[in-house]
Amino acid sequence: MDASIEKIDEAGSSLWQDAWVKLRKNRLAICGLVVLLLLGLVSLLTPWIAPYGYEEQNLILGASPPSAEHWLGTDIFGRDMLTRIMYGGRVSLTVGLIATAVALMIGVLWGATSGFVGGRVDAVMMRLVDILYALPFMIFIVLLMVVFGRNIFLLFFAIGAVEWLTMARIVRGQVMTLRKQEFVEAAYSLGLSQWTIIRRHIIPNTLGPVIVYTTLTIPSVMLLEAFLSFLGLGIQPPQSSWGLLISYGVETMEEFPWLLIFPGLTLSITLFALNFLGDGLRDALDPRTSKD
Amino acid sequence: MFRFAITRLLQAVPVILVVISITFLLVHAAPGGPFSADKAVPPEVLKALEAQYNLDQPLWQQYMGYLGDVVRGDFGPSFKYPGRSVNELIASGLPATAELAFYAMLVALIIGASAGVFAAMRPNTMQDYLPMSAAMIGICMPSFLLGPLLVLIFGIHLEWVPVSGWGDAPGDKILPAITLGTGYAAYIARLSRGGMLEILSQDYIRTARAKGLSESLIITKHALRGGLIPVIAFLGPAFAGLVGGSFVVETIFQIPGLGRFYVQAAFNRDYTMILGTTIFFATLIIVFNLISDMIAIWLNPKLRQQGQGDN
Amino acid sequence: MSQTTAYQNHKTATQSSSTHTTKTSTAALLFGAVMMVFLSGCGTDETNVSKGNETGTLHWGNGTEPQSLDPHIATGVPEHHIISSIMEGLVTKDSTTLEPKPGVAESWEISEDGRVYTFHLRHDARWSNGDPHTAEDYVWSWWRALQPALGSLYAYMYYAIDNAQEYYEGTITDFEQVGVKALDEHTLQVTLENPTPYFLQLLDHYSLFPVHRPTLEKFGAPDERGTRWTYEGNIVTNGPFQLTEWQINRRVVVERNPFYWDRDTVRLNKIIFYPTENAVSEERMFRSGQLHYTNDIPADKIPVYKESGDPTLEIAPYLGTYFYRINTNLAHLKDPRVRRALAMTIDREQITERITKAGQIPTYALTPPGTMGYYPPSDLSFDPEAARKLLAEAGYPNGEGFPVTEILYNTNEGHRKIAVAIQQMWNKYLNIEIQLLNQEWKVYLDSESAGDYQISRASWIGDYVDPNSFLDMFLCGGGNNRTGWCNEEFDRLILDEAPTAKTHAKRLEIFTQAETILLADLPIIPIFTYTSKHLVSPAIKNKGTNLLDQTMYKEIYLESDSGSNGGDN
Amino acid sequence: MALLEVNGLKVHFHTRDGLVKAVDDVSFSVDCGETLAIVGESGSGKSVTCYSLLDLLPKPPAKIEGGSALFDGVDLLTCDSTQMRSFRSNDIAMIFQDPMTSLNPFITIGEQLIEPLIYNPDKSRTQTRSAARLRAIELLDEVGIIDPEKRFDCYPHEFSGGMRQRVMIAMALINEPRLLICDEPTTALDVTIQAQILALIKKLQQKRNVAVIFISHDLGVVAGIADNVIVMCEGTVRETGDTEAIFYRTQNDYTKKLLAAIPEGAKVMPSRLQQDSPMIEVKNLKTYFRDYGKPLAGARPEKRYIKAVDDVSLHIQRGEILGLVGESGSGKSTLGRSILQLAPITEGSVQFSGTEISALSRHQLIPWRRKMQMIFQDPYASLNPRMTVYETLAEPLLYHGLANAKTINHQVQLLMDDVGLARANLRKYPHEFSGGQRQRIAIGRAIATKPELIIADEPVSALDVTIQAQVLDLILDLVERHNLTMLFISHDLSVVRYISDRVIVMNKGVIIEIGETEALWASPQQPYTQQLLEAIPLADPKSERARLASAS
Repeated sequence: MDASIEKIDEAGSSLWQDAWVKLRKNRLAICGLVVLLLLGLVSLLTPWIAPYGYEEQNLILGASPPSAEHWLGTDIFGRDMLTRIMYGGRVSLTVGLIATAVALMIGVLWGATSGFVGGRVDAVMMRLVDILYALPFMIFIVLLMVVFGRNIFLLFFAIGAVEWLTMARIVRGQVMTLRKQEFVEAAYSLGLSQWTIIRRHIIPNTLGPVIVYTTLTIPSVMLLEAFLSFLGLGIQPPQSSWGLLISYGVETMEEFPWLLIFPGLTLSITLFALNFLGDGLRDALDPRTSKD
Repeated sequence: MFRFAITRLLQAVPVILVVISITFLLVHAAPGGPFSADKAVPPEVLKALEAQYNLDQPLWQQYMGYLGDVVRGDFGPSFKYPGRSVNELIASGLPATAELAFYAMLVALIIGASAGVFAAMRPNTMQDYLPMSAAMIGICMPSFLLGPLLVLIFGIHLEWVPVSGWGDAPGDKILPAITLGTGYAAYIARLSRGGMLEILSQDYIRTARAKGLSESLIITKHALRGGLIPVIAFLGPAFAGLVGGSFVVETIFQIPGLGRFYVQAAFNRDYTMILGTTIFFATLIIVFNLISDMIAIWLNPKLRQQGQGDN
Repeated sequence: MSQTTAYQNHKTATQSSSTHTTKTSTAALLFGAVMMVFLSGCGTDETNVSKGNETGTLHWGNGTEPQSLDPHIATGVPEHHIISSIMEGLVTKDSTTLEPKPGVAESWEISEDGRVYTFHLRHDARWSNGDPHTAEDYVWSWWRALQPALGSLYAYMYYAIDNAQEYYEGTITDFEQVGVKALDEHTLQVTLENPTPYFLQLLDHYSLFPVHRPTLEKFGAPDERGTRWTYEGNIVTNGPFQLTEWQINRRVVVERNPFYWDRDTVRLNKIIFYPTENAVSEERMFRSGQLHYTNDIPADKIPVYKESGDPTLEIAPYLGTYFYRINTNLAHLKDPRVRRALAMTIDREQITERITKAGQIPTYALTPPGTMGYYPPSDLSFDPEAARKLLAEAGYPNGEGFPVTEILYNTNEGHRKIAVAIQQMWNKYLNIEIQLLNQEWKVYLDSESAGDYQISRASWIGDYVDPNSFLDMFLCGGGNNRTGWCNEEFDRLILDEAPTAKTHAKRLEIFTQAETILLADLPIIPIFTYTSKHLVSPAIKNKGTNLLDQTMYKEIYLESDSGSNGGDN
Repeated sequence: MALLEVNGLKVHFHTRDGLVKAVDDVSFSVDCGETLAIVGESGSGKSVTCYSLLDLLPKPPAKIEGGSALFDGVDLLTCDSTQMRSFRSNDIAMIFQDPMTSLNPFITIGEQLIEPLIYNPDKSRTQTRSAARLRAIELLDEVGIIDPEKRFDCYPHEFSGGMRQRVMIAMALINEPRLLICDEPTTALDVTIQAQILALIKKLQQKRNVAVIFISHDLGVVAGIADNVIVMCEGTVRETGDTEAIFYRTQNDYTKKLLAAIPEGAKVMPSRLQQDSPMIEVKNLKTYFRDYGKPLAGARPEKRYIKAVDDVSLHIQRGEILGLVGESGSGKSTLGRSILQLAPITEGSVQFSGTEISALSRHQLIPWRRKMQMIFQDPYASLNPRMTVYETLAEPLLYHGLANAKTINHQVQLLMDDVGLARANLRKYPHEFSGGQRQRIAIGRAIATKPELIIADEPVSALDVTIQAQVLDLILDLVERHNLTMLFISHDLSVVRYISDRVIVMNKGVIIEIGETEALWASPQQPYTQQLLEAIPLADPKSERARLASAS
């Protein structure tokens, strides 16, 4: 057959492009994304663009309201709040991202194996998840912090260990439904090995819900870090995070309100942006809507 | 159903054992002992003290001794409050924490569920966006920020509600309950909205409408039961979170609860107190999880008859 | 504000769905009703304070929850407040001048050599359950306090008594040899090791208070720590008030003791002690009328009260010094010139005005000035220029080569602010790198006592108003020394010369010499002397303020300013 | 004036991707005691028309642009909500397609039955609970539910599909409606149960002189039950008339195309059956599944098994198309999967041209897997949504080494030609194709490895009649060209008759009868087969009415 191989022109629009088109239409999600990119950029460039030195004190000035030199005012040590918030942002965002990554990794692996293998193994793995769900994790985190001191990496691990449970359940649910789908059965009938089936057919189809859930985990992780810092167990000076700044601000709420308002505002805006983006992604990646 | 409860409770025993062992090891690995004090303590007195609380025995012997006591329900003496047993301290702290958790859950359920159902009735309209954006604020607002704000507004400026204490002055339970409950009200609002929308898209709702039933009857009789199952399934883990959240609220509002005891105990290396509260919290959460699972199964007639949870 | 929006939209839910009775709207109405019930209970103008003034009930913010009410075990200030309201020693003090005043002992004589004290107890002295209060009670109580198993931290208060230290440390076992005898039912004779002019003050310290023997023996062995004898309903005491209620983490209530010998002059009927751990919450409780008196004031609120000239603000000097301990065993901190340079580059005015803001007084010596007329000599001053020269002489010109030094402090807001400020000052003036390490209370204590620190935050509150309470801390190998500093001349002055000094002036002169030696070596860097800071309701009368910030509850009475009960204010 | 007069009805959907004219100027009328059938393929707007009458469409996307629907003189499209609610509960009733999801699983069927009685909008007709209960039990008996007294308090999940549809009918008729709208009530049911339900509706209609609008895509069913018929396509009415006019004197060519697409009569292709040794030999095959559910009859819940395939023996000759017919739950799919070793076999042997393949390990099976492939039912689920058509077709070729990097493009394009799809959309994704096109891709994937045996599990059941015909012809052509052997599983007897040489009838995991297609159709031996054949509705009014008369 000498039929020349026609040039395959019409490129299809993959589900990802489809989702991007849908996401662009969702105004809230987009401005959420823009805000996040802005924050990410600012915290990356902080050491270079921060107006004042991180530790630079001005005791005579003390806590001053927003002024020309200090746009967001100064704290009781006369340190510039804008700089403190920027550095705090770096810590809070890194905690958010890394702890979520830890939760993501453990959760996806655990959920995928338990969902795919099924049967007795699945029952045992899921029973374990239910048991861990029941444990008073807050207590273990408090103990971990008290026992091993408060280094950042332990914080990542502790928070990540709390959050992976729900991720595991979501991934398991997703894998269970996919396993029954006919295209997986077709792959079996081709004789593909289990691992190739997981790699080529299962994982790509679970990415949607996993991404959505990740965007929703980051805010809850950041909240958890802020919570721990309030109890004096999270980030320790000289490092600071939004949670720590807020807990200092709360103490002098009446006399120096700006010490509370600005960090509180930044944290809330970030959380809003993440949640809006998460919701936008969920609608865009929801297979039901993309199937019509 | 009964068989299901028994199997779950039996499974809880090894869990609690694991909890005890992990906490025991963690606690004894912590630097600083219960008796280190700012005033110098002569060595022989220190030895006598530790002997009295048999801290001088090898670790495993202490562990066995402790397990023996726990089985008999005795959680041992508190180091920080000499003369007080841990049982007594828990008993004094428990009512406040349980009450706080209950009221917070009540606030969360009533506000959360009604907001969620209200939003699901007319999706993607103002009636949907308003409660959901309020829910979003609830999720983004940490309790240690919300609490002081409420105190400032309602406690000090408007003088409506006392600012702290628990049970002494009337109305002093409102602010703590709202502070702790708001975060969960927001989460429940999103869950119930999702649950309701899922149910409202089912065919049997269309059948009910075709039968000429009124909108509100469709919502309450047909949709609510199925719609709220995800909320009930969420109550179990939510309680575990509430217990955690109560630490902060108890410090802000000076509530004599178990949470404050726990944080103090951790700081003061009050070993028996830490172990006692941890075990208590774990049992409380396991029982609560069991209850919420059983309700979820009981609500679904198919599962109720199978008598087996399908998890 | 989130709560308000969620609440408002909830309100709209009730209005819009009220057209038809549905489960959701009935739930909303139910919630509305519950809220109304709660709210109706509030906004009462009958606050604790106004009610208290009528009924003679004092509402007292007491800091942390008391650990124990057993005078021989308790150590904290909160415990001291409660114990001093329900128990009384042989001798009490005047609420302002702290001069000894007759307590359970009606009168006493002191032998010429100042070593033998004979106390004559009141015949009408009673325990709160009516039992007679005899001299034998004191002999037994002090025996009990010195039992090693009890682990009393204040055992050293007894060391002034002959052979007390030997008995406590186990070198002698027969209590008879200890210098305390009950001559008869109402006379107690105490023989001291050396003449101790401040011994009468020691008797007002709760570690030397008597305990009711039958009650102790009823609930367990005398040297057993965890007995229940201090519970409400069990405890028997000899003070102006007696314990009637103790709910953990909620309140401790003491009421008038009908058997107290001086019951007619006691004007308060009841005192309620609240465990107000969080200073910020405590200040809010005071402002909303739930407390007559606060245990502390948040540092940032003090300027607000100062500017508004608020009468409730009470700041008074307090017998305590805030200082930094230096680990003299470390190579780079061994040289006194380095220590002096560090001491001279702390701008103490900045710290007391900008950070602590509670009228603390910058100090350059260990003992607070004016303690029983003693004024410590000090040539220290804030002089960065001289400090840099000293540091250069010590081998670190302009801070080069000076290893990174760590300041250790226990996790607390106040300490953190001071440490951060000093770190900045040393960095700016001496160009040396300082790191901060905060450890949690128990870990900090262990690190300090094990000498596992370079520079560590510390403070000392005098147990009695006498320079010895401060200076005896730095004897060689002293339990609370922990700096590794040792000076024979200093020990000789404190242990041999001072106790045997004939007159008070001679004693002060010896203390001056000792402190000069201490300040020459500077194992510690004094920073400021404490002030006691409280919010006090104007209704509290006759409280008085003193260096030890102690309160004589039996003298206090309440009069509401509105003069509703015709007080003669 | 007829009971219901609809004219000029327009309903448009304002979706995210633009305006969809679902119903575009539709007019019809129906009178008491008369049955109007609305026929059309999926997407023709037949359901939307009826739902808009009862205002059951979701308002934000859907909008009624124009037209009127006079019911007893009152325009349904403009009446207020209380009036509409009284119409819904008293005058117009509806029966829906899928009985499994149309009943609320959380409430007993009794409770759902009496709701229209006790919550009636106009107070005059509300009844007390006890009276309503009696009325409901009476109706349950009338629709053929055995001992309705006890079953009143059971939950929907305790009923089979057919029983639930009977409950739906009882629920619709409980308030003596004057118009009954049935939206494909029997499509989800098996053919025997479908016949019973259709007979029941007919009987109830005559007894109560009710007007019925019957929506369906199955012309056979319509021929039997309808007095008048309208044919719809893409939201417009292509033809209206009484049943005989539509079937015998069709004018519109779309209707002609519809009628021609119905598979009828014997298989036209000569059988290519080769008499040599059979390709597949199955001896006493058993596949059991553990049953966790509580048995209906309340037997003691000891270790119970569902006997999906119970001691089945058969053989498949090389080159033949063997039909496998049975109702849902008869185990036909499990049998197909067991042969392909996709389902775990409990007992018995499966031989592929002599070698026992049930004992082989996954690795040893690979060469055999190349020889046997499967086509699935649901076009939407059988293709990986995240893979392009090119990748789906290339995967088997590359995996089994039938093509290498150089030749792969060419071979994939040949496959596309084989299944009649344009080469241009090789790079497209499944969600960009119609149902029929996706099934062609699935077939392409199956024949990619040049298999000898193809097992097709209900390949065309999910497709519309016209597309169904094209796919069947494609399958027949491929079997011819690639000399394939096929096991064709379906519940649709006319499709099986059209395509297969021999037919196996299965019921409850057991083979009832095997035989040549035409011999079986002419004289079925087993009563079950007879019952099955008689229940098939014929797309010819006269013969269909004769059949219905003889069956009752």
